Amino acid sequence: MSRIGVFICHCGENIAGTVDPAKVAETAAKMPGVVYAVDYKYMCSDPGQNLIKDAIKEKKLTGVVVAACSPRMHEPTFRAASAEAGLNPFLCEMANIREHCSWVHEKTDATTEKAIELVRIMVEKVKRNRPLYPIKVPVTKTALVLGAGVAGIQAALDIANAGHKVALVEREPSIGGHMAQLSETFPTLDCSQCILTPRMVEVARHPNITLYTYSELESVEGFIGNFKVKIRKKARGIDETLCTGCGICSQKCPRKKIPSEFEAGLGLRPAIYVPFPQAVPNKPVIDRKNCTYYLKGKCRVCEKFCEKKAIRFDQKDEIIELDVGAIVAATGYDIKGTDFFPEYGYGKYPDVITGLQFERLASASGPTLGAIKRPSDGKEPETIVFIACAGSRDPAKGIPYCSKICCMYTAKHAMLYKHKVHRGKAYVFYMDIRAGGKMYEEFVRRAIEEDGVVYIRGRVSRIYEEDGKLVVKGADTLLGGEPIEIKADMVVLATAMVANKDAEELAQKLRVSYDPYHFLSEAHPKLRPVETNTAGIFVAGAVQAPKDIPEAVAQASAAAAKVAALFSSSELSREPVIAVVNRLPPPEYSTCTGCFLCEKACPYQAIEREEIRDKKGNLIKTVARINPGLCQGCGTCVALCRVKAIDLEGFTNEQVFAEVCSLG
Amino acid sequence: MKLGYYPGCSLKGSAREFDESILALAGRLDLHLEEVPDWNCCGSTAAHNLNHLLSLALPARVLALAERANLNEILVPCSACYNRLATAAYELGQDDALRAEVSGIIDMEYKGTAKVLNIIEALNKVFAEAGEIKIAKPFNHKVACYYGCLMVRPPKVVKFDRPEEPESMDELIKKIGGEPVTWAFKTECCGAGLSVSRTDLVCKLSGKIIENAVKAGADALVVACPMCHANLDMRRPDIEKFMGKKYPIPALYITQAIGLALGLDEKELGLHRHLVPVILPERAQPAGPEKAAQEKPAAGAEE
Amino acid sequence: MSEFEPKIVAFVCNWCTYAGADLTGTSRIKYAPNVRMIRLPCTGRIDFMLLLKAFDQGADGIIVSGCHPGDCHYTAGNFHARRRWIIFRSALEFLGIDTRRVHFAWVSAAEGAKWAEFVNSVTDEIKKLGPYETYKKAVGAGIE
Amino acid sequence: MEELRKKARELLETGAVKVVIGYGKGSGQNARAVFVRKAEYADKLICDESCVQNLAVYLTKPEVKALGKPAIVAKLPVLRTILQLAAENQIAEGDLVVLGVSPDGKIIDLQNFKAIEDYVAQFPFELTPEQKAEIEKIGKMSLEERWQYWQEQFGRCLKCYACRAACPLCYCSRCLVECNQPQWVPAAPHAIGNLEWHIVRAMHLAGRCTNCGDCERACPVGIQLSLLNLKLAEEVLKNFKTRAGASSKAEYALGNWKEEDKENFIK
Repeated sequence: MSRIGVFICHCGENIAGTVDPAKVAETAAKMPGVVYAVDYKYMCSDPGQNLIKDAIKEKKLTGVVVAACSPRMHEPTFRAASAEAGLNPFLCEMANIREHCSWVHEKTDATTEKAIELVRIMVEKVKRNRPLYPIKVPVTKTALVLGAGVAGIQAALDIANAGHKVALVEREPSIGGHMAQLSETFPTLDCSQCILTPRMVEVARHPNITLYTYSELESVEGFIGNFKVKIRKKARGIDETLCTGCGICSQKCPRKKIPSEFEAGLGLRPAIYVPFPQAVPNKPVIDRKNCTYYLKGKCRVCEKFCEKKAIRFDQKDEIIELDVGAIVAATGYDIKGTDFFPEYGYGKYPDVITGLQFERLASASGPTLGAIKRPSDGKEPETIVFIACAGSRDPAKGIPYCSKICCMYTAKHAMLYKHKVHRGKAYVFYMDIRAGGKMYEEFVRRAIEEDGVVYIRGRVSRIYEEDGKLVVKGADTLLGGEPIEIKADMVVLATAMVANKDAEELAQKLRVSYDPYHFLSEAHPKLRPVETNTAGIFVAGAVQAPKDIPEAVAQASAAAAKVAALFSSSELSREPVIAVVNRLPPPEYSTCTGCFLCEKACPYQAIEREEIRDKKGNLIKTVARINPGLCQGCGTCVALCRVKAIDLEGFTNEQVFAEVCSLG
Repeated sequence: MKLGYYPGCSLKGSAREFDESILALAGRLDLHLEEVPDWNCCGSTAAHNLNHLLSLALPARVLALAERANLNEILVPCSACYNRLATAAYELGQDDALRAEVSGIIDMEYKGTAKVLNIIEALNKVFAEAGEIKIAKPFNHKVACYYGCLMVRPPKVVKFDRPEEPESMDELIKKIGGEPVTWAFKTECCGAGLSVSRTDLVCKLSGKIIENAVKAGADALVVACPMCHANLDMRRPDIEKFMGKKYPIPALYITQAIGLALGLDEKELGLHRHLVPVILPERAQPAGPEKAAQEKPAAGAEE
Repeated sequence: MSEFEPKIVAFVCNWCTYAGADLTGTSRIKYAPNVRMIRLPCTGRIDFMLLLKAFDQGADGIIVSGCHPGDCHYTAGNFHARRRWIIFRSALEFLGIDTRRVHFAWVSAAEGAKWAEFVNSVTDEIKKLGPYETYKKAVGAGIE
Repeated sequence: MEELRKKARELLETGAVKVVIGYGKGSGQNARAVFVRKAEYADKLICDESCVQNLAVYLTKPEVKALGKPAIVAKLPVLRTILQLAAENQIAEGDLVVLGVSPDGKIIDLQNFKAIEDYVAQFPFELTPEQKAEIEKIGKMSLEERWQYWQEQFGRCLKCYACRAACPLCYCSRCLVECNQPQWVPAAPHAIGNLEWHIVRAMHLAGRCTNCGDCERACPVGIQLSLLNLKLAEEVLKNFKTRAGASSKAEYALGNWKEEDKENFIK
């Protein structure tokens, strides 16, 4: 005979404000099986929890229902409390009378009535709860880090330095990501590559890190501690073991006029190339879309000149399978191109460029070796207009969020320009200046006060070309909305930071959720910022939301710490909420008929075939068996099974059935 | 093809030549235009500045009348009218309660079945139907296509062409052997709203438009809105005074340009009504079609 | 006689709709108190029998809700559910069971407002339809 | 007929099979299932239009399994059922010999599942015009009429489960209705008990039923059971483009999904 205790929380006024806890307690006390019901101001407080613990002991409770907030909030709290009092934690359930009742309904009898029924539902359920025990699963102490920008690099190094193996996967031919493209970094103006490249080298040298460049994630199976991942190592067209990175192939390649991705289209590269001089690894790739040999079937000049005979035209993509225990997604971001802006000419004006392109112009290693020259005619611009919030914070363009880094890098750009072109005029159109960060505000003031950058608060309505100048039409909303026109030689758009094109696909491969803009979602916006709602998968950097370098690095280290914690023991225990196939005494053994229609339905391939044999080893029947390591407890098989041979611990047929019946 | 026709007040007054040229084209391209019976003012611009309901009721009545007359597609040449009718159709399409209320006001049921077409949409339809169009005299001129502000905006309402840099009129010009120039002021404001109260602003705004068109090397401005035309043509003397510069460049309606290409008579098209005489410099190689051909194979059909 | 207050049973998945309903709460968006939510891990877990049981227990309306296609926490549970409901619904239809009383919706963890709207619209519709007498009669008929 | 008996004789003589499941003379005009285990009894086998029962039902019965490897006389619905049973891992290639019988009574040689698949592929699984009409008629009724119609039909149900016994796809060793913890379906033959039983059965057969019609033939009170099953078979075809009993590797329509599956009722 079950002895259920019901504990109703006031949550201060949050519940008691609209629901009558005393009435709920009083009614609950009369429910069959309930031996104790009490209400209290804050159940989650220590005295509140003690109330439960004492009751469990004194009243010899066989089940506990806490009617309070959402189980997503405090279920762990109360289950832990129950466990401390010696009650199996899975005999404790919560009735959500706050989020689903007091907060969403007016103060009426109906609301209290609903609270009572929510309690009744849970009482009926908990009567049928069974003690459950955590499932222990082994942990593969290898981490997969996706993306080798600054975030991925940081995460990989931290995990590796904690003594664990790391597989670092980068889709581009070299690691480094966007940071390698930047000129100087705000607010210190130290050279981006100077601080990044040592880290890149460290990654390459690290004994615990295996680097997979020019590679992409193919598929992910399994679960926390036991992921099986496939990685596609795209054909570089060279034998990396032989190549010395001498670069003769690139020098001799007859096709040299291909816009360089690394130079954001402002520079050119050959068909066989290393993205940039400090690339890691310093091995070229053949761009098959542009290589004469792949296009026309002849050439192979590079092959002739390669002394090491490292060129491999017939090389195929390679699929590498890895077992990993945790995954860190650090695949970064993309930016909108100038073609995204009709009012700025749909990208048809060569001298309207993006912030990233300006970084290349300003970079000492860039196409102009750091000289600010406009793309159209290579002239030094006498006037540059910088437009912040190009696309960002613009619901009409489908990008209502703030890209966060633009205010700072625009100030930096204007500053760099003024440092290089002293008599040049720099204007910045802005909405607000968001310079929250250590030394950030000071940095912006410096641009304005010391370097004389002209900040105009207003939006630019249109840019057009007239007499070889770019006419920038805007309004100064601080000076009574006076329309202004600036004849500029170059315009730099701080275009919005957006998720990668395939971010959604990645999210679906990883089975993590993502927001409307395809940035991956963290498990909790405040309390679990680097975890995803899929156990064992973490996020770092701009893949989760726009971020600047320090934030990305911080998050990467945080993710690394989470991974290290996960790897700290060779076994982790999982919630025992999984499906089971019943077993009965002979001659039935199980009601499972072995139709295995559930097999294909399982998203986790967790359903196996078990042969039941007699002592002589003759096959009696083949029945389904659930691999407790693989099962995630979705219960799809349970609903599918015609004979109800499968059941889901924690949500058994009996429990759910009783819940529904309690409503009668 | 049959279309409903809502000329609006301008086409019966200051922009008669727009009306005339449309009817002339209709005659030539077997387009049967049926005027919406007992139509009223679209409410532009005054109404929607003063009374939202009124600004919906006026166009709604026109649309309702059209529905009664079983006109499911209405040609609305004036951009201002087009914008008002489209806006009303949009807003009432979003909100059944509002639709009911407005139906009550005009005491006629407005169902929302009638579709509003601007002049470009209509011409495209006609051309598409006709398939091959006989070009008598290729409109072999460099043209600045001026769309004005109302035809393409707001995008979510009119859902027509690219709001910032439309192309549809340029395509039409190519079809008749003309050469549209790339220029920056396709959709800039001409100042129509202030035409009377602040003529100086009109001069400034329209002046820039003309200036930019000329700089882009256009022989003519082609427009699709009576307001724009009034400012670019009628106000030319003031503009020239303001800019301190003479601009001989004529401003035609797209319908007139097409009319000329189809070989219609200038009088029929009402060219004589313009204040800026429509004198178009003959160009060396009558390369209309070929030129067009290179740009758009489809236009090759013109020979 | 006071206004008819329908009994509505909602079967929701834990990851999207239950969380979405939590968000409705944290955002303090009000909705009709007629709905009783039964939390399951995934729409894939929702046995069609449960819906019948809900009617047996005198439900006047039923809600089934989970993650949007492609967003299932278990990758595909909701896709399985979708097929199940397509067939189950036509079965009910064919047998003369009132499918205007069975409502389905994808409600994500971010759609707190949608949940409130949905519950209200369902409650209103069921109120219009009145109590599910035909079924209740049939249930009654069982007990001698 | 002779051809069939000859084949059966051979199979039993050579010991290729231990039993031939076929049709024999029953009471009156009816044929009944016979289980021929000795060659000399092979001429008890008959094969004419009176032979309608879906013999595949016996393939999964323990008693029959106990007899040893069977040969089975199989007309079209039986062949489909065999494939469906194979798809559900109830029988495997080589477990049985199939004596296919063509509509004109010829014995067709069907060595393996593949051969059966190719053969049945020539006969599209289609509803008869009558069945189509019936379903349409019910579809056209008002909600209330439809409810009344089925209440009247199910009202007659005695819960004798003859439909289940006759159905070759109801091979579960313990049917859901015997499940009492919880008691999903009320045991008593009252309105709801009957309604739920028939919904459960229809749902369990959706995407599996091969339209042999034995449930309806078996029903002692003449409930139009197959209408419901066929209706759902049509829905499965319409929505998921699959028919049961087409292949030994067929995927179960309700155990599968496609991203592009369409519905118009989920908000």
